Amino acid sequence: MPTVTLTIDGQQVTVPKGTTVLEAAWKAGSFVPTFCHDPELTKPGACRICVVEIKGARNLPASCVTAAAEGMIVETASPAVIDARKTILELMLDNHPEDCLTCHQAGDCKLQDYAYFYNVKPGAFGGECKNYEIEDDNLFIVRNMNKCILCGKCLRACEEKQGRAVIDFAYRGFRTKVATALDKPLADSVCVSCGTCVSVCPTGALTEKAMLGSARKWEVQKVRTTCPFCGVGCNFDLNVKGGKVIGVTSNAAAPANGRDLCVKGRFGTDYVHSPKRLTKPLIKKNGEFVESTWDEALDLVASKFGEIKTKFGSDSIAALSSARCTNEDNYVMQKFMRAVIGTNNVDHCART
Amino acid sequence: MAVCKCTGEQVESPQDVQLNELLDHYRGYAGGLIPVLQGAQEIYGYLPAEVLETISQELKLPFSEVFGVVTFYAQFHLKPRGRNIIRVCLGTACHVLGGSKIFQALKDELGVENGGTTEDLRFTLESVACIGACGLAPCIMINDDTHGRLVTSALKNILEQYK
Amino acid sequence: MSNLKEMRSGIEEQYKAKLNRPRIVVGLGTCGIAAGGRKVMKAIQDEVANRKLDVDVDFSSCIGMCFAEPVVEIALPGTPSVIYGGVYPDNVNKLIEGHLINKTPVTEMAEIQIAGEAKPYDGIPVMEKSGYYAKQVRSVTSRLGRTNPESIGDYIATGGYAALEKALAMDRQDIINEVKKSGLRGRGGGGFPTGNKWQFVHDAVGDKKYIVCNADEGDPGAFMDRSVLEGDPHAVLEGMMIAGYTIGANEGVIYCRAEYPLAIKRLNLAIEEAEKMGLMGDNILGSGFNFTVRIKAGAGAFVCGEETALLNSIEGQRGMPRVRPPFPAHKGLWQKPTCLNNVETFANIPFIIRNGGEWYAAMGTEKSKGSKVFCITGKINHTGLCEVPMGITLREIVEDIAGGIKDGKKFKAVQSGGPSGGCLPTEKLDLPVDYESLTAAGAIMGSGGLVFMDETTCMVDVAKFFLNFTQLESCGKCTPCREGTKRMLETLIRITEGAGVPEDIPKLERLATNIKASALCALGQTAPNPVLTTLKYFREEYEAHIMDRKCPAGACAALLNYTILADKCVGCGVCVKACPVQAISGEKKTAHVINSSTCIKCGACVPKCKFEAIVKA
Amino acid sequence: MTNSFEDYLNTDLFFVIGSNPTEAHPMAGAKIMSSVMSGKSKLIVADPRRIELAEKADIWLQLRPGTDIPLLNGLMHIIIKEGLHDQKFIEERTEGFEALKATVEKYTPARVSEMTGVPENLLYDAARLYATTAKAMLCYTLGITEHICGVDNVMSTANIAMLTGHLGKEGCGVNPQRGQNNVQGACDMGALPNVYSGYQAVVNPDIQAKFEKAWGVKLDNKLGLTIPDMMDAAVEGKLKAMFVLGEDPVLTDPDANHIKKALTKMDFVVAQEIFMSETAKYADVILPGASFAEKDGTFSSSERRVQRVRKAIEPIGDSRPDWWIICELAKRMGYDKMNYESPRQIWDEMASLSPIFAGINYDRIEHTGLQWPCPTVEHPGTPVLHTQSFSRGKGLFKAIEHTPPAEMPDEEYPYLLSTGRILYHYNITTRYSSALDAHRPEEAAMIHPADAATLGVCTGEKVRVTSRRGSVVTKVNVTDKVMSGMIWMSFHYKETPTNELTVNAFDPVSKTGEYKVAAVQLEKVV
Repeated sequence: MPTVTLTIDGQQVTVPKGTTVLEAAWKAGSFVPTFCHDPELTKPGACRICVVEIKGARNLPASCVTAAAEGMIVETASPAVIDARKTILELMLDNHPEDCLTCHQAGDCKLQDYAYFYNVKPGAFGGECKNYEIEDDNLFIVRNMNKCILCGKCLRACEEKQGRAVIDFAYRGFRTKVATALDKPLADSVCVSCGTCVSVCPTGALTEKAMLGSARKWEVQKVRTTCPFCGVGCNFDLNVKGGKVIGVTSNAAAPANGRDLCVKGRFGTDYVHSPKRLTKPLIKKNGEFVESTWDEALDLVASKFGEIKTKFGSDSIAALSSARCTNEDNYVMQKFMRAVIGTNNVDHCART
Repeated sequence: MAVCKCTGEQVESPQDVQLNELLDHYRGYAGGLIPVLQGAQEIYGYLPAEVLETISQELKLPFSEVFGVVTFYAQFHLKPRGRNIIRVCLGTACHVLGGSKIFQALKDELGVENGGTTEDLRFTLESVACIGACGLAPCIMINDDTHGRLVTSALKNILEQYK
Repeated sequence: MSNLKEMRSGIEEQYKAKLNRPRIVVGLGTCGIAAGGRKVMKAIQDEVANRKLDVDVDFSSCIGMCFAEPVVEIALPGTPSVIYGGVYPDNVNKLIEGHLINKTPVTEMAEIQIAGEAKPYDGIPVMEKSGYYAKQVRSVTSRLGRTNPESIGDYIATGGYAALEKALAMDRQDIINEVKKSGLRGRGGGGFPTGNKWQFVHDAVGDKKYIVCNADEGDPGAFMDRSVLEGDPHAVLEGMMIAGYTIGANEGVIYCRAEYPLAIKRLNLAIEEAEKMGLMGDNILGSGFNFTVRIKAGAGAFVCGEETALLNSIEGQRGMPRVRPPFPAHKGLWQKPTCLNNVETFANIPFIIRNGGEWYAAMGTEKSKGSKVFCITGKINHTGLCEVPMGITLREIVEDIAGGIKDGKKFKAVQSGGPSGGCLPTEKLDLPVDYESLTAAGAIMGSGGLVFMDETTCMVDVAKFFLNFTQLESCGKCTPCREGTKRMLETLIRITEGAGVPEDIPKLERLATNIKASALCALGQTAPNPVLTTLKYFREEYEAHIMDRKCPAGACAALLNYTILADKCVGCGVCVKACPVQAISGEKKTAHVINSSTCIKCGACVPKCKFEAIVKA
Repeated sequence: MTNSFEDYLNTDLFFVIGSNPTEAHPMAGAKIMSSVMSGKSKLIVADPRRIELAEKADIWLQLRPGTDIPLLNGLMHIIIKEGLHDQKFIEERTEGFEALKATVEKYTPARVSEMTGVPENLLYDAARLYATTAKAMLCYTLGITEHICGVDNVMSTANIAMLTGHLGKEGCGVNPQRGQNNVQGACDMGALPNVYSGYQAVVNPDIQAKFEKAWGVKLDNKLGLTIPDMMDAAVEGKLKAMFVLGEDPVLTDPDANHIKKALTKMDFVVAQEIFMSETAKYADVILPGASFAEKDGTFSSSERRVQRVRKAIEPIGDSRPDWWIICELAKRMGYDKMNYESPRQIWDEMASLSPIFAGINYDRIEHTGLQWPCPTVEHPGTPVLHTQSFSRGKGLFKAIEHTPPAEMPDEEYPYLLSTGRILYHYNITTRYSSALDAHRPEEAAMIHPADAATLGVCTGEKVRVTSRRGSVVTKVNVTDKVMSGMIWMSFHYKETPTNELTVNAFDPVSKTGEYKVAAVQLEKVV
């Protein structure tokens, strides 16, 4: 593969041809912030936070959309670059609510992180600030467009990953807004609540409704697992706090789905904590289920199976194994039927 | 579950026929959205939501994208425009002399908000920063006529002049 | 090929015959029509019919003298054509009576005469020596106001489509070389060498290529392209076809702003006529080359003048600029190599091909060759369209062509290049008008709008006007432009309203610098120019607004104070009635006073006072 | 699936038949949607309903339910007639072509159009597009399998893919998306009456010997009963006891009343469940299992990818992981070779006995999982099947004739009922998710406006749906997404137990129920 060699912050770095300056800078270990850039989505070069200084260039190009070229000399933290980035952050903060204290995204917010890193404070210019109503009238996603910095990742993900384009930029200039058709709430749009937009949002503009107020970002323990709905085999992270599953977040390393999920995977795992869960063995006595101990229940089943096997033969017993249980559960079930009961009467609803 | 589709046959208006002809011309034509929107606006006088939805379906473009394009360009209107455009001056002079009262009275009289158009398409009501007739404050412009030194009781007679 | 030659001789005969008849030609460009040209035309036709005169009534487009509209030309065979200004239905009779019946030009209404070989009339300036035209050249504008733009015959008879004919017989690279030799640079404002651009598109690999003509002229105060489209539409088409042949495209798109209905109408007509004559469509002039042009009407977005936003708009999307590179020459319309030039650039091509690159390069300066069309507006005596050789000084334009500042006031500044340009002060009047000089001074050539300002213009207010424009027209894609222009505008509004603070100036400068450095497209990168140049050349005006709460030009209402001069006031009380907020008080027949805290500075009282007793300061 | 989900990004054409992935397999659907939207791929959809993909499709073949074989035969007829078949692939990789040719010869476009209701021109368009696109992927789901001719339907999809050489290549293949999260795994693990784990036949003496040795017991070598056979045997009194693990046949199996009868008839029923399912209500003992979040293990997805399930929280209440419960029973029944300490141990034993899984272990699948077959620990897994040869060597064309559904609408039961899943629900558990259930709390059967007008119902009003087997009441959603004469219902709601209506008829080979076609009457309920 052809390569190019360039100098980034005084350090030579060789990258494959076609690599962006941003990727090369990261490879060289330089810090370059990004908002609108996403490795899996098209590159609009819009937020401009990743500008760098390139010797000979008229302006400060956005590194995410500039191809690394042979002999290029790049500064990622020159005074001009830092000042431009600070200005961009100041402009963003001046059109953004100052409620980091209670914002769900705090601790996992790029705007917050960069403002901290560059020591930028709100109020540099003041002036008009957007003032949209917070949209929380659907069951899955809360949209606070006042926190939106218009990076457009949500709408690109919606179109490029989910193939839906439920949202797009609407209006223009300072009034630009990410909106559904006719600027209706998500609930009145063709949105199917997959939440992919939430997974790519760099600020608190889009949040999972169920998780709001449940935990600070740093309190959450993430456990990667495989989705229990349908046969695609999506992976995601169960978010756990205090021994409770509080929700699901994407895990970019998931092989079949990346960060994309559907409404069930992202918002449906709360069934685990349903109050209707069965929590005790039950034995039907006189037509009513009565709670029992494990020993009592297991012994009863073991003896009943034993009796029937003795009386009517192994083939008088059958098992329905489960297409929803793990491989290990299924293996032990068929082994149990074959080795313990002594029959091949084991099946599952393989056909639905 | 939105509208029940089981009652009543939709009657196709002459405008819908025209829209269909327009769409026939541009179906499968790359980049046809803006000319279609321009044509549709000529047909309907503005771009009704249902028309936008039809256009999005027929051109196989996401509805959100169609809406994004419509709201980007100044030429397109999502609401019908009246035959007469009333511009209420809310400049400093008019403001001090009760321009907002006049504005409110007009809103009440016409039953529309700022930027709104009456159902009979007779009037569109808009506010403007200043029409430069401060000496006549509070004042409004209807089409090219300026009406000054207004009191709310006079509005009805003035509106009468415009059909 | 023989086809056009045969056609041409017939067409030329007809044209000659037309010139050999008495005729009255009405200027019907948009400006002429707005000034009442159509009514004048009707009046002339009526008059001609009533008197049963043997005279042709024709129309043309804008000759450039907007200040004189409506303009009418009267020509009798063998005598000079006289161009009259300020012709209205009520003085049509006088012209016909004088010039047509009595064969005596109406000197007091005449602006110029075009003598040709005839003996000039006395008392009327000959065009080439007139104040307005003496320093002009008429190349790309040569047909404007002189031929009927809706007649392909007029076009062909005046050398039209000869360049296409010539080009179709040329090697493609030779055409590019000729354009390179001419030194022609993009007339839309960017100033990129046209020949180089054509070379890129020619060399780019693509199964399909496109020609796109940018006719989305949106700068306030600029109407060069409109004038060319309305006055010489075939020249633009011919230029596009030559470009298409050269780079290997068969399809052209003209993106024209919807606010130019007349231009669109005349273009459509031109396309229709050209197709009818086999000058467009399949197998043009038997060469095997095919080319079609379609017109795409804009939908009201200034940013679509930016080339990549324009391409998105043609594709039916929001007109938001794309990141460059890739440049349109490599990935343009539908991601195919695209040759995108503006109207004036394409219109220059037929002249260059016909006369040769060297002919064109003989005009202008070393780096900026040829001529440029400007729209001169503002507080000058002669507003209008002019074509000048590159390198002319601003002073020559304002003093000679524009006839100086109106009402004998003093020149203060000229804004070049529209919202993307800058304001240049008196010290810069001797600057030669070329790409490099203007850029070095902080302005830009832009598309060619020059707005002249006098001493009553407030430069902070001018900056605010332009920022308001760019802010409203920002597409909203990139942060610096979307958010930054808004904050600049808010700051400027504060300053003009008397609420500025000293830190506003360094803040504005820093913001402007960073927007310029980091915005995505040219619109954003140049949006701060009006602020930066006014800060550079008129900083004291900003300071006066902020420190002294004064507008030196007397333009910012909030900073004005109206006072009644006691010695002039007779106490008539008229002003009291004029005041909408009862800020004026005083006993009858004694000097009145204005309560400055109540006064809203609307100025309603000033014209009412017959004694000039009310002054603002 | 012969190919992988990742491979969806490589194809130039999706031919989706009998599958509604944007609802039933949303992430597979999303890949198709985004590929089509970006212009990368074209799309052919064959479905009686105007499903979301049909609206995005280049060609939508609105076939009548149960006419998949005529449709596919018709397409093959055109492909062969126009010489668009892949002669080289047929010669090198397949056998039985002549028989196929002879059969599809009879399925002329005119006849197929008559049988399926698909206009002839669309048949031509679809046949040509599928045959001439180099990377063309066929996807199907339960719309193909849930018919009495399900196996024949599946064979037909294989026929058309082999005919055009669209197998064993990147961006091609025949790709059934599996209905449930671990239906692939349950099969893989031998939860079937005919095979041990890794599809090793119980009738094969060598295999039997291997497992007898490993498990230390004598094993039976005759085939066991499939679910429909079990239910029949139970009703007949031959089957006395049943152990039901995490399944709800009363709600999800066809002809629910028959299932209920079977469960009632048996002496002893054990249900191991996390919720009180409709089936559990019939149990004598209920053992509370742990949910997926409370246990370790693995799932195998449709693309044969074995992936980790990880314990995130402790089992709720006194519930226990299912494997633990079953092993505990084994112990109490005197079997001592199921004393596992962890699922990892179970996997390792299974892998050691199953060649196609031999190379997969927990360490290897820590990050991305592995796709079987994976015979050794060095093997990278198998994203695309049949690249060199088919399981049986040469691919066998099977000439197939049309089999009409078991029950078709008639004068008495004039409407056709078809069933499936909706986006917001998955079999049963989602009803216990507060947001999902609040979003779609009840059945909304789809009926066509013309039928709605006949019945006098509007969206949100109710109808009684009655078949020869049962009767339920449901709200309706009036929409032209279904064809006239058809009603479409999901099976997620115990309040509207759709499967009381479905037909008790099965594919003779796979024993899959015909969920997709039943005859019903409709009447408005006030």
